[in-house]
Amino acid sequence: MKAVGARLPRYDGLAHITGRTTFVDDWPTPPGMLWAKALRSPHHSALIKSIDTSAAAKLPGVHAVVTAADMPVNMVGHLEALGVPKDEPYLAEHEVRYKGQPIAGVAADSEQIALEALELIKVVYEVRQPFLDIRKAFDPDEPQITPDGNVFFYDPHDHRKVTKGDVDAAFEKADVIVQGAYRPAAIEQAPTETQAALVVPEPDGRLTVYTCTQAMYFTMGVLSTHLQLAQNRIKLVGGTVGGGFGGKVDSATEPLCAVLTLKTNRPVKWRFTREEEFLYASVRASWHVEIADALTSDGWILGRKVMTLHDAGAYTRFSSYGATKHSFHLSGAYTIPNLRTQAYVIWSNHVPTTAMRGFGVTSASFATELQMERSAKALGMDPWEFRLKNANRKGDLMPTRKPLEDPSTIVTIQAAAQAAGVELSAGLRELTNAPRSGDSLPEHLRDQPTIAKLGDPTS
Amino acid sequence: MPAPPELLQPTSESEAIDAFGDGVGVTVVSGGTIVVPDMTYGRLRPSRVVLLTRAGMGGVTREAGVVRIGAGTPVGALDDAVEPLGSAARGVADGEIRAAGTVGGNLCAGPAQDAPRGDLQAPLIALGATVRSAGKGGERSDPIESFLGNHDGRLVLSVEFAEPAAAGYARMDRKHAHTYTMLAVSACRAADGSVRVAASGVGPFAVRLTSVEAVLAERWAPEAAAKEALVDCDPPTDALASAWYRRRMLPLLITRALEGLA
Amino acid sequence: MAKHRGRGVAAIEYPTGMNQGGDPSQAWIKVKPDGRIDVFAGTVDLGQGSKTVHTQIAADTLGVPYDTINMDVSNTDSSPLCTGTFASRGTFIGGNAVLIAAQRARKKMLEIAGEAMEVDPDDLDVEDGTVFVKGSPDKSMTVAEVAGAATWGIGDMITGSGAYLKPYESPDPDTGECDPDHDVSYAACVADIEVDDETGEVQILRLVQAYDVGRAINPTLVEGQIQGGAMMGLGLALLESSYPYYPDPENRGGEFGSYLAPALADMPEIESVIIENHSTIGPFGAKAIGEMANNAQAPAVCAAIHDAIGVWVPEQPATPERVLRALDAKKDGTDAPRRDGKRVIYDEAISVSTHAHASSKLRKIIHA
Amino acid sequence: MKLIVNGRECEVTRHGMTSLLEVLREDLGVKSPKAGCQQGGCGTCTVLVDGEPRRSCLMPVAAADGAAITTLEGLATGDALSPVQQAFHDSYASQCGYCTPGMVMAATALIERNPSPSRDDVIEALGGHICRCTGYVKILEAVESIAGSAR
Repeated sequence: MKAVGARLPRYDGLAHITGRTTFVDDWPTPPGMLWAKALRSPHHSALIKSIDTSAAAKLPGVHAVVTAADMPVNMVGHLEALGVPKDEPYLAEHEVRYKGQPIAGVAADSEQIALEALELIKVVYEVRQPFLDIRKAFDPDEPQITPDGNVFFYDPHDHRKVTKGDVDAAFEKADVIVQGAYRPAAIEQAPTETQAALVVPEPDGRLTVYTCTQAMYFTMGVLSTHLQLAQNRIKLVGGTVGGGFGGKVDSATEPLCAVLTLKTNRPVKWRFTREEEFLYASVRASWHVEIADALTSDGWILGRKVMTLHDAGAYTRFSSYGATKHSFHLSGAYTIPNLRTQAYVIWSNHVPTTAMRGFGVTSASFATELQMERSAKALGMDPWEFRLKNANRKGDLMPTRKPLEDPSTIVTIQAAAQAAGVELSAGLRELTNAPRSGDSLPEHLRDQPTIAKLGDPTS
Repeated sequence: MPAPPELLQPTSESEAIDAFGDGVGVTVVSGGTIVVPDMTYGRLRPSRVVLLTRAGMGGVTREAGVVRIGAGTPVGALDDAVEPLGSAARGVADGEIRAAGTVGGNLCAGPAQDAPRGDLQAPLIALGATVRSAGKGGERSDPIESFLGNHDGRLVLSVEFAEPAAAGYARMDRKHAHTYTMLAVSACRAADGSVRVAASGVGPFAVRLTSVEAVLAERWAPEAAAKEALVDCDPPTDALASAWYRRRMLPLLITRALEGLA
Repeated sequence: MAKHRGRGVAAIEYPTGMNQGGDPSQAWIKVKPDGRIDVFAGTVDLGQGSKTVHTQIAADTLGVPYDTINMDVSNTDSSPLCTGTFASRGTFIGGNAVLIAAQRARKKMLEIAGEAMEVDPDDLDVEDGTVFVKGSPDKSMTVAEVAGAATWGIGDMITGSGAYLKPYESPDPDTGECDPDHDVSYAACVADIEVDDETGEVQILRLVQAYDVGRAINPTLVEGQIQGGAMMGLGLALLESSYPYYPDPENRGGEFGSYLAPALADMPEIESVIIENHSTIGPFGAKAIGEMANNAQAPAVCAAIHDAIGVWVPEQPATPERVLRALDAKKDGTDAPRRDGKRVIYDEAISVSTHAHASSKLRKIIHA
Repeated sequence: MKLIVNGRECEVTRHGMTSLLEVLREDLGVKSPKAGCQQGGCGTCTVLVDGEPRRSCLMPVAAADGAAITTLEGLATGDALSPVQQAFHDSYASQCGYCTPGMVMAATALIERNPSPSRDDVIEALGGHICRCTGYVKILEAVESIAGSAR
């Protein structure tokens, strides 16, 4: 019997259904375990003038209080390996850039004692005006998030640029230009398991890190850099996670537990509350996308210009990656030969954002598909026909000029129409993704620019 | 660390009244739906808790047109209660929460962190309920609208109201079983023909809409009356809806609730 | 007061694997003396079912039953590297690593069986836990016997390791030119909705969705991704926002009572069609499904809102307030796009042309 | 205080205002009820208290003194799954599995009370339980499959 293609039972199904699946929070409590909690900024933006942890440290039941100075390395960039500069301290040092930013950590005998200890930490802030509206990123009078401004630098541009064909000529030639603005929202990943970590010191000096990370080796790398420990001094235990959706790639809880463990030589657990998860953990980013399409009156998209603003929140994390991925999908499931897109990563005093299901592309799909709908309506054309007419075909090029081998825009639209009971005309029902010819090869698609290394896709 | 709270578990109403005393420094816990999470999150560290689980203060009686509901009655026991109370009760969270939360707790519930609470308050205002409570100076009864928000130092014992001649209820939430009610309106016509109207979700506690009632006392003009609602309240913006949206919806819900009295 | 029905469609595509590559996954396999198989990978199972899918890939590649395999992704001591479970890479990249490791373990298994049976390994095949001579299935050994022979007779070990990597590729800074993905999945979604024009409430009645996933390694798990994604997409379309008054950072929902994650009561009729247009390089033809499953609903719902009541709601989510304000604008005639020559300009009220400073270069990007 | 947890009598020495959830998880090692929100909002902590589904994160343990508590660990008899467990398994109603303990307990209580619930009954009983993975489709299928076989 073949396993592939079969509806075999879940490998972990029986464990789930009997309550035996062990998530981070479910490991037996090791003897002497302490609970961690973090002091978080009450302000969206402020300078930290001083931090006094002495009263908290004296509270009975408190075993350690740590601040930025206790982190062997406080700043680790998520994408340092790809040349993206690190910018986010694990514990805030001289300033806070978002409400909820962690400033200090406490390890205590119970969560209740840890919470009380947080109230005894005295931080003096100098509150600043926050920067919140990314549309004002280049405005002269707005607050500046960094000394270099509010905009991430993609060397050599201040935005991710994708260009293809001759956009200006396409707009010149267009019969109609349709222009719109789209604002996809920040949302919380909200897995039912909140983020949690448990770090246990082992007799041989290693640390066992029970983790809900979506990426064990990535988190191991982040942790080993923070702690300046070789990777074989750390063992991550995980792989079984109560939902992630992108929200568990930031290594939010592991470093604090590990540092508190190194301080106390005791196991330390930190489990985010739901409130922390909703309000202070990273979210899917908010975006602002403006699109202008150059259309012919018979329903072809000759060209497209896009301006995207990505609200990264207070620090970069994976934002530069996400905005690049976004840029590569701004023509959607359709072929647009002339393209100019500019995507800006803007820092703000919102919570830092991170990956979430569909990272970068969810926003592109929303903006471009609503734009498609409007363009069809502006042309007085059936939205199904407009989509199928411009749909990707074999040999068409993506915005990156990568040729498409076997795109399924047409077949998925036809299947959805059929399942939903939408009557497509015979002409539309019979369309295929065959390489363009005849009516499907209008003049503006005759010389789709190709790149030599990928060869001629239609040959 | 401070000592854990002293825990008193009265087994009768009179024991509960004694344990509560003048209420100073006392946290009353009935279903636990509000106090337990507040304690878990470190927002509340009571010094003295009176836990009413075994005080036997629940129960609904109907006698000669008067309904009396014990403070310890779970919200879930009110599914079939007199309207508009029954409709409001059925709309609270889900069955598991309704089985825990009680009438007394609901009357004392101020807003949650980021949304309104206390769904039973408005229907009880519309029903013209009185609240019997204990505390400093002994037992007393107050009209519910003056009790709401002034419950410090009072232990709710029961609420009491006359069955209305007619009732109406209209509610908006965002469909999910456990989101808080965004806005709700309760209306009742008493046996003497007088009409009372109240709204939830327009402030920290439910509000009696006397300006609406005043128009209705003149003439039966629900839409005209509904327009007066904003004289009596200033709806908030919160995570569920903006003040703009609540202001827009309030007259609509009032007209819908008043349909029950037509 | 009236309720209006509308229908909208959206078509989307989604890349498989981390954008620009550079994201390896590795796997290794050993066979116990009784023929039971241990597969070690680093792919974290978030619930999507990667343990199941990896096990299915290993079973068919090795030619052994599904239930003879242990799939271990539990720790970094025994599991090899995986870049992580994100970017729609688990089945494709993690799966390919398992596939390659299993092919190598299978080769080793057949070599050992060949030695034990005194047959050329090229003449051997393995299916359902039995190694046999092609064309003469009577000449066979069970995998357990082969593993026993390896351990106790030959003094060898049946293992295999594998890795899958598309090297990192930098886009051209001026054109974006590069080869950023492994393959592309596609989907289309039809949303049927109902709008209450008095309250602005939108209810989704039905979502019909067709997904090209390359190959459904486990069709039930694929359905699970499509259905779960549909509800997350419903949340994006109508309910969820970390900042209900964005960019204002206040009034955020800090609990499920005030953050509107879709619940059972929100569930519309959901119908899924799986199309299997095989990838030429995915494991058994598979492409990605996980992430894209929440991308098509929001635009389809917004198109349906326009179909129902003739207004556009370009800000997510389409809350009752936004729908009502759009209806108000339509009533006032202030919703019509501005026409400037052949340009039809929507959404000026929310665009940078209204909100950015006159000197901001953002104002010139698409308006030029 | 005493609890009878899955048939086993347990002594409880914690403060009476400690949540039942914390006592189950931290003191008694019963880990299937989860601390998904500790606000009463997600349903991952639901257990049966004398047969009734309750959010254990909201219940002071003193209020449960003497009660019989049933959690997911207590449903199967040996290797034999309960009908609700079997239906969830057969319908692939778990993905990550974190909501499963609460969902199964709520569904168990529903089926106990009403062996052939309507769809509205199921929505009422499980509607306050959050699942972020399945879109609820297969959970509903699971419960309705039991309801169907009862009919």
